[in-house]
Amino acid sequence: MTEVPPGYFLALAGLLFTVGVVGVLIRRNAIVMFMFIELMLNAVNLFFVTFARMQGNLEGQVLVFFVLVVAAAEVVVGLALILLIARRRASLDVDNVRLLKW
Amino acid sequence: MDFPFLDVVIFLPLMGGILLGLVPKNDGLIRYSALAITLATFVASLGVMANFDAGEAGFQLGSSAEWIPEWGVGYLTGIDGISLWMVMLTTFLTPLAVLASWSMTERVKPFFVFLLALETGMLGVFCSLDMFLFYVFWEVSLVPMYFLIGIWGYGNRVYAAMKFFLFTLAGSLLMLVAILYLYFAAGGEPTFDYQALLGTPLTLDVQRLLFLGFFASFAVKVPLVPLHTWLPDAHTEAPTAGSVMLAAVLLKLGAYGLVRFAIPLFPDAARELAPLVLTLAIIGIIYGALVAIVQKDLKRLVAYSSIAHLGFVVLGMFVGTVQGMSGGILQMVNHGLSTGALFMLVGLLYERRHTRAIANYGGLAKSAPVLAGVFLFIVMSSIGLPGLNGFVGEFLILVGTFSSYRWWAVPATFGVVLAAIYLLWAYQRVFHGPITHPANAELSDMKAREWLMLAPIMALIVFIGVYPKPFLDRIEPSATKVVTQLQDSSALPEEVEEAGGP
Amino acid sequence: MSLDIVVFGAMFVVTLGSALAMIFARNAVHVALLLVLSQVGLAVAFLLQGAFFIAAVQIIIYAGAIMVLFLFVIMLLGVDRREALDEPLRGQRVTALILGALLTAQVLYVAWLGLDVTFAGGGQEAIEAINSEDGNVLGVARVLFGRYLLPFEVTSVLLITAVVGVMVLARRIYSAAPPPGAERPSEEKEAVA
Amino acid sequence: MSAAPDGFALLAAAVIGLPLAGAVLLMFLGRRLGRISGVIASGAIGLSFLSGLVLFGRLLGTPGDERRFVVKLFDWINVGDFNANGEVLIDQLSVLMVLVVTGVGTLIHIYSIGYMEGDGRYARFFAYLNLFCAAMLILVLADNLLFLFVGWEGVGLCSYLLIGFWFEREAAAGAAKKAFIVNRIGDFSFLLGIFLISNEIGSLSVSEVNAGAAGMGATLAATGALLLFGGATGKSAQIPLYVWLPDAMEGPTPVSALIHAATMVTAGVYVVVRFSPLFEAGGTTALTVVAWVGAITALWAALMAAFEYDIKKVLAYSTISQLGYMFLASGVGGYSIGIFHLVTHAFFKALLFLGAGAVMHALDGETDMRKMGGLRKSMPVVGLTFMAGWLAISGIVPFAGFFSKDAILAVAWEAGEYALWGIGLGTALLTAFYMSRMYFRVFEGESMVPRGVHVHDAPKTMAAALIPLGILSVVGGVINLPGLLTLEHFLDPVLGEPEVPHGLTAFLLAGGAVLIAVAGIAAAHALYLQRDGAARRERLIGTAPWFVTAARDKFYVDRIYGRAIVAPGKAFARFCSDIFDKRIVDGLVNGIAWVIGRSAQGGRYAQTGYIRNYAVIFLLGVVIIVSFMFFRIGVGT
Repeated sequence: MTEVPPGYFLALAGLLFTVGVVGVLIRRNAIVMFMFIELMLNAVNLFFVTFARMQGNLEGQVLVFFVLVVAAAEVVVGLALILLIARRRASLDVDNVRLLKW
Repeated sequence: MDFPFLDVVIFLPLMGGILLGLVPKNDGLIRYSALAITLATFVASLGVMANFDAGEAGFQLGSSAEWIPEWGVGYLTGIDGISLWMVMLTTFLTPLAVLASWSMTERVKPFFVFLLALETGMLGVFCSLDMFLFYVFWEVSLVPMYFLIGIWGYGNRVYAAMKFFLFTLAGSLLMLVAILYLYFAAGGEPTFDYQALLGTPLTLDVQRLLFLGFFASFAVKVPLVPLHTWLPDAHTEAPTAGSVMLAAVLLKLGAYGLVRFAIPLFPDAARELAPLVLTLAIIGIIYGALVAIVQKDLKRLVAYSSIAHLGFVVLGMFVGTVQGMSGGILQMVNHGLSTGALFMLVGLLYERRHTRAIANYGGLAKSAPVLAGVFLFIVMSSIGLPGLNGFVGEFLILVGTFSSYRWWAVPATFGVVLAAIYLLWAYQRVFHGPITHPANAELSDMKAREWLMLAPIMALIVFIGVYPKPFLDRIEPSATKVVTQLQDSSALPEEVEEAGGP
Repeated sequence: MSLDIVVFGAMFVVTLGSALAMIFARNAVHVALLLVLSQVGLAVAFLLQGAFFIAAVQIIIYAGAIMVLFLFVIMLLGVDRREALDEPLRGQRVTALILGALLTAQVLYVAWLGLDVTFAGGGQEAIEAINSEDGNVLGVARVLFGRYLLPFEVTSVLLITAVVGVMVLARRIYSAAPPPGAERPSEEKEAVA
Repeated sequence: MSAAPDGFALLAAAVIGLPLAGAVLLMFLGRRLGRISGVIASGAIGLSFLSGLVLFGRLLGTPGDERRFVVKLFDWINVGDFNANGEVLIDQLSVLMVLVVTGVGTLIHIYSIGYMEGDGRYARFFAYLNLFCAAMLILVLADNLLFLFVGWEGVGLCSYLLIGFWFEREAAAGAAKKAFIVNRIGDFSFLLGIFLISNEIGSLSVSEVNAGAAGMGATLAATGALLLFGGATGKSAQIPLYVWLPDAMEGPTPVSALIHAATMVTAGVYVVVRFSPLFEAGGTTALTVVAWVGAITALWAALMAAFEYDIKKVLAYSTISQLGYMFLASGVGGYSIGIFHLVTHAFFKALLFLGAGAVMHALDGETDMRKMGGLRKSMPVVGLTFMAGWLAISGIVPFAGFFSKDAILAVAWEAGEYALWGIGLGTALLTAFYMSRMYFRVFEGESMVPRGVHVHDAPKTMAAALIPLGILSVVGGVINLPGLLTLEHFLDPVLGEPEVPHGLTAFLLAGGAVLIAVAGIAAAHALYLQRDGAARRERLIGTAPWFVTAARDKFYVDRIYGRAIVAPGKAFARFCSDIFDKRIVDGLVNGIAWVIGRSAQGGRYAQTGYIRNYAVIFLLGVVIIVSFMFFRIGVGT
């Protein structure tokens, strides 16, 4: 195992997370936004694994497993929704979907 | 007494309402069933009256059961001389309200179900001896009324229903806070039992706040000026039965609450704030009457007259004399009868002419002399003609007021003059004069069903006016009890002097 | 400078670089591929920290299954779709960047605080012990099917629900007539085509 | 007070109950009974009169000082220490009033059988009349002030119903309402008086009030007395509340005769007399006010009567004026004199009204005196009886009015109230004048009746009422003829002995009064019967045209009330209804709703619908929370 202190991994995870956030905010394509969300989830996974290493047990890794399952379910449903929206709107631009507007 | 008459009376309408929901969609059958249920309730309430011990000032005929023991919430009921008449009034008028909505054709079943639910709600308020139970019934009675106005009302019904609901709800939330404060302040075993909470020691400051909390809720319901504007709208837009129940019973919930809860629970605050309440009551008397004078809508006029009458009731309750209190309670019954009957009569006119505007009438005494006579009879009762019921109540209130708050009695008495002005002027415009509108010439006179619903009221009006003794005998012990709570026996004389001064 | 640090540095650059490149990639397919790259980098990070099972799963499920699903959808909706470059929402990009920078600063600050934190409990040694004794997979399994058995079973409910939900959603597409509320049926056909 | 002998309770109940039963019967079955209802009603009140007579006879059979019995009919209101029961007081005064009410009432009932014939609401009219009599009898018999108030308001109600009997006419309906409301204003004062008395004395029984009045203290007693008198000014149409009575002439004429001349309007006098110890306990204040209000009203109304053309309105003003006399008498201590005048007035004023009714009946409802004249020949019975009434009210010896009016002036003189005496004398002159003016215009001179009107004399039922009343107007004075029959002394146990002048003074005063009356008649003769009367009238009016205009417009009192009280009241009410309720209270409520609504509107703009906007805000929240944690938990620890 590595000698690199966990802090560096945490920094990486944080940076990945913020990249995900910024991506979601900037990009307009629904699928792409979704991918950035995946990126954020991955960043969180890295946090978990790093914490597991710091704590000295495997529970963090087990949590990653759960995140994976949830992510899989979410992706399936989310993509189905995107598909439906795209068919109705003929566009993947989330700015076109604004039924919540005033 | 073994048979729980009181609990039967409270829940019979609700049970009946639920059963009514199962009745097939046959309007006639539904009407007769509703009538039968309400009549059965009335008969059961006669059982309550027969078993009532007139000499007893405390609560009787009640029952108690646990409900939510963790919080000290119980199902506690019971009546005294005050609530007895409120219960009787409710059970007496509901069958008549059913009769008044006989010609209703639109969504008949839910209408009567709501009406029955309303009856249970109101009876529950009058009989509850547990603050929690009371609050539940208090709010429950709001909902059916809301729908009665909102669904079966006239033109502007949704606005009126919303206004009614929001005003009363806003008031009752303050009361809820006060109830909860009282609950936590009482200490000891947690309980909502009214009688256990009665002696809760509270500082004057706290009492004042809690009193105002209760008062806010009741003042909206009564209503006292300036919290009254929901009433004309609600009355005007409500269907006849709704108006009748609203005027006859629902408004009494407020006045009843004052005398049952606000005064006994916080006697010191009630005593201290009495001049304020009296002033509001008198403003109500004068204001309601004045505004009634210029109304162009017959129903609105009657609605404003309610404000004036209820002002008398509140006045009597807070002057701290037995006469005032007894008169106030009797006047609640009287107002229920006479204003209820007035709304029925306005409803009859509306059924015939489909208008409430006074200007559309005129000369009806020619085409419908009997109707005119009955109307005048009720008007006289409402004006307070001696020999009819209104006078007994009003007189007792005023004489009670005079002996403790001399100068307050003067404007209040003037309200009697104003009552004559608005009612007689309206009567003149509707029934007297030449017939200006051809539709008025063919107006039909009273029918059998209409007699059936007005004759009992008229009989009772005369009976109370001539022989109020059975009523007063039962009211007096309980009224005396409340009055002694209101009076600080040692401090009272000086205070009266002070109040009677300038 | 040990090998460790070299591997870590390479991993760091690849992961973060590909993530950053995602933001600027115009084509959705490129974004997806960059994400795969980034996830592979993450798998390396997992390996470095002794999470062998998770690293494998990361590759197989994430970079494999899920990303393939993404690509499927992208293909289905048309690969050549280009995202417009302009930003219709006023101030959106600026605000996003400022807030992103702030969040980055905060994260880095926290990370900086944690850089020299040492763990007295010897977490790393414990993980190594487990991995060398029973193997990582067995260790994870012990925890998963021991203490986390119930959540594990519950996830199956989640998955079933997701499957049923997607089936319901997907079924609509093939319903004979478009629902009366459908806004633009003509475009719908076009999109399917 | 001794225990009532057997049968008194039954008799008292019969006196009140018979007309009440008649009223209820006719109210419900009237339409089916049809024409016979008039007979039933007359029978009910006639039997009541007979019961009254029996009661009177039995009362005479008891010693003079013990003629005072209280009979309890039923329990009414008893709460705490407040008690008011349905108790009647039978003494000389109340029995006398019973006889007047039932006697005159019976005659007027009989008259109405003919007068109301053919009216669509024939039965209902008699129901109201009977009800009125019942209420009036309660009023005069009640021992309890509150029970008295039942009668007091009851007669007011019947007055309302009967004035508005021909409600199709806007004027009648308005007059009825006006009468009731103006009376209610008086009742306001009356009620306050009841409260005060009940509070101070602790009882409302006549005897206890009168006994306890002295203990109240002069100020309170005077206040109580004046409050009661305030009610009396309403019921008895005195200044300032007299305005309803002239309008009340819209009612059928028998009603005017019964209610607005003979009985109801005298209720105020009755109350003042009944509670005379209370008035006296208030020092001179209360009585002085009563006397002066009465005197001024007498003169004021007489002035208006002199310029009125409507035959019934002249009589109405005359009634107001004569009631003023009664108050004048009571105010100077001549209570029994006031009652004496009440009785004689009941005779001759009822007669005059019924006569006027007969004239109107003959002339198809015409009331304008300018369209009458010379009717004596075509209506001999009416003309003759009317003449009796005219001479009686004018105060010509030996007609009934002479005795009572002379007694009033004498008692005022004896009390040393020369100013009041002077006003009374002036009023007597005016009275003689306007009554003669009326008589001459209607029955003498040239006929102004339009052609085609078939003038006929009174039918039998009407004559049956006119003739007895005519006789009573002629000889009614004998009931108080010194030495022969003395009403005064009959009433003395109740009211005390009035101080009247004796000997030469009395003779001179009486002579003066007669002279004045003759002078009034002569003036009227000169102005209305002689050939150049019209020219003289012109000249007379020319001297003070503004005064005539004012008098013909009722001295603008109705207008002033309208402008000063009714209009501002209505304006204020409109303000309350339209401005305060709708704008201020509802405005406040709606305003709160509006503010909430508006801020919600503002908030709506934040909802762009763009997911990414929400996400930015989400991120902002995250940044803030993290910053907050740095700040809160502390950094670097």
